[in-house]
Amino acid sequence: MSAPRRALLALVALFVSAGCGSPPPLDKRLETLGSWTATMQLAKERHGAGAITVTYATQLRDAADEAFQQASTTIGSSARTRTDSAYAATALDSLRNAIRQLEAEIGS
Amino acid sequence: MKKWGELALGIVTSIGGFLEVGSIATSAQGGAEFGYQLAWVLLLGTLSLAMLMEMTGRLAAVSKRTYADLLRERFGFRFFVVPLVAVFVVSLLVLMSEIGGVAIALQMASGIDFRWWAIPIALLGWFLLWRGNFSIVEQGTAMLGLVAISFAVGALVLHPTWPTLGRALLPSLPSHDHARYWYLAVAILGASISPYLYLFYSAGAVEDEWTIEHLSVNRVTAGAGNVFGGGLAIAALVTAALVLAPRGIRVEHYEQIALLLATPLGRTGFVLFIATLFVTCFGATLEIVLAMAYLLAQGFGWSWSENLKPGKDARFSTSYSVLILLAALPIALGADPLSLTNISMVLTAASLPVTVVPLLVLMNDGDILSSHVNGWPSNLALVVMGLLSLVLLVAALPLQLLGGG
Amino acid sequence: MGALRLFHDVIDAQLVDRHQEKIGRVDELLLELEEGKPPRVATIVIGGAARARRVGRWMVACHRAVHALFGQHEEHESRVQFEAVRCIADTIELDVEADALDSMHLEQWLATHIICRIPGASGERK
Amino acid sequence: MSGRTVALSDLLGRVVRDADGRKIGRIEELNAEISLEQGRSDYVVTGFSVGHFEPFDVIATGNFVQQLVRRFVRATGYSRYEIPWDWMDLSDPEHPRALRRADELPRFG
Repeated sequence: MSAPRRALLALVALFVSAGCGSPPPLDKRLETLGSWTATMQLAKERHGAGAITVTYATQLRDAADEAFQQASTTIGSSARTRTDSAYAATALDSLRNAIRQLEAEIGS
Repeated sequence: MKKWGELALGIVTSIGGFLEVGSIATSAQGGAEFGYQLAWVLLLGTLSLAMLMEMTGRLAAVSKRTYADLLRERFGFRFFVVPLVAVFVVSLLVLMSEIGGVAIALQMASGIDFRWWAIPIALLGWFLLWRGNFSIVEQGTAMLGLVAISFAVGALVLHPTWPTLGRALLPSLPSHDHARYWYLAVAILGASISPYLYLFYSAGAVEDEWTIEHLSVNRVTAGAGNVFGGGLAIAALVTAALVLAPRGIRVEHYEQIALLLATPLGRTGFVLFIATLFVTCFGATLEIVLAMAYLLAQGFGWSWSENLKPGKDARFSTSYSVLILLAALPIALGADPLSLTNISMVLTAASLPVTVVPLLVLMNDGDILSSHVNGWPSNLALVVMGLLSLVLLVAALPLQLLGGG
Repeated sequence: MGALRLFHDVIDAQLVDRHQEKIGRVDELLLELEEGKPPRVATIVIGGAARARRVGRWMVACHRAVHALFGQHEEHESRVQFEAVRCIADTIELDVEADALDSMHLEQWLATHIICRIPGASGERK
Repeated sequence: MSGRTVALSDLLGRVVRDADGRKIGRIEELNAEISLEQGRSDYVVTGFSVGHFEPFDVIATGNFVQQLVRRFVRATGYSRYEIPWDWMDLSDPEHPRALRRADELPRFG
């Protein structure tokens, strides 16, 4: 098989293995949690304004819940110092509250 | 009058055909994380696509042969295997993402998990391809694709600051997250310059029996149509920049993107977004699976045409039937549509050289194009495009590692 | 039909039968060498095996594996004498019937056994 | 007496050496014409086009690269020999040899 074709195959193989990187650093984790908290708040506001359906809002809540579960089990590995853990805890708390508020909004 | 009908059709096709799961997802992620800043990449992608489609359209109109046909015949099978395998693998991944997009739209509307929708979508798509002829498939999906104009409405309602957007149409370096910025740039280019688009377009020109008189229709369709389509993608970016970025929302799941239109346009915006996602992704699904069947049939010399009854081109119709069902499986098994989309967009960008560089030879071949060969401006643009595609090939993998996912 | 460039005009060209039905491409062209005579353009070969051989051993292995996967062990290849060529232009027309060609076996098998069993498949144009 | 058969794709891209054994390029094209003999009209090969790319020869194995380079790199080192069929020895199709020295062969470009 000619050299360029072998290189192409090696490139593709590398690509497939690229999918699984190392665990993201803490600030990325906090950003993700913040993003989901903001998503919950926007969803609550939009549902209040009658813009989105309960079905859709529930799906958003489930996705946020999944992000919350995943973060709460794995964030320990990225939070080394005590201040990091403090940040992590507050981020997790604000997301949990945001989720609860959305549930209250769509529940009522 | 027939010429005007074809002109309108042409513009409609590229507007409806431009937006699909890749451009919606990458524009939304780009706008959410970098505001207006990546608009120039969308402009570059749109202009490149317009140029490539004009050329493959001219090739088909003048020679009455498709790009895949000429790729095999002019360069031999030994070379043809490379674009064949590259475009086939990449298009299959994009096809999966499109079906994922349609499934997500139906999940948001119905609450039933996207996994259950994958096979029904594939069967509906197969039915339309089996019964419908080329113009029904092309015009039907494109006409519906106009619902994507809702992104433009959403962006306008949010009163974008035009000067900032104007400046964002010029290349600029990011202030933060360099790897992520360039990763999204590559993904956006992959989403706008997809090989299946110009393979489908050149096959469409042959299906519609274009002749030399259609060169003006070709220029307008490839040019104006795509600029309109690109404009809608920029509108999606702007909407994300005005709705998601200020709130620090990053797009991690497709479901979040519906908030883009639900915010400026309320319930109608929400419904319009679901309709847009459903229609544009479904249209793209039909276009991609047909483009893959065309690639195989034209490459191996089978009989092919969406206007023939399936019995008349058995291998062609078997190909799209098998491929559309095959592509639905990963979604039915729960593959995450967003990461599938991102990877397929980056792989698309990486596969560009094998379909861009050969145009340098074909578009300057007097045997094929006689007096309609490329002028020096088109050749210059093509050389720049070829170099860009090589940069994308080299950059795609490292960026996937550093900025991906 | 004047001078012919075998790579440029013949190999990989689209082939059609008497009724302009597409019957594949020139996957290989065989030349007959005879002492003291110019090489004669003898046979057009249509078939996956000939195509695969042109790419390389790995392609031949792939080709054979895919065929074995579908339980097909014999190779469906057509060898048509070059005299059968009627006209050489963008496509090459052969004075043959599509149904008589072994390389069209898959097309015919799919058409009769699967495609035409599904409603809406038979007939000429949609 | 039917002679040996050789596949066209086995000839294309083959390195051709001249009478002195020097590499003069790769087979790019075979030109054929109709010949009427014993009531049969056959196409027979009349000549071989052998292309030579001074700087690019290493990568110019694939026909695609040849066409790309030939189209855009007229200036640098591309030249072509047109070798009549009877000056080409194909007894070993994997190592075609020209029966004349390079300077005696008609050259273009």
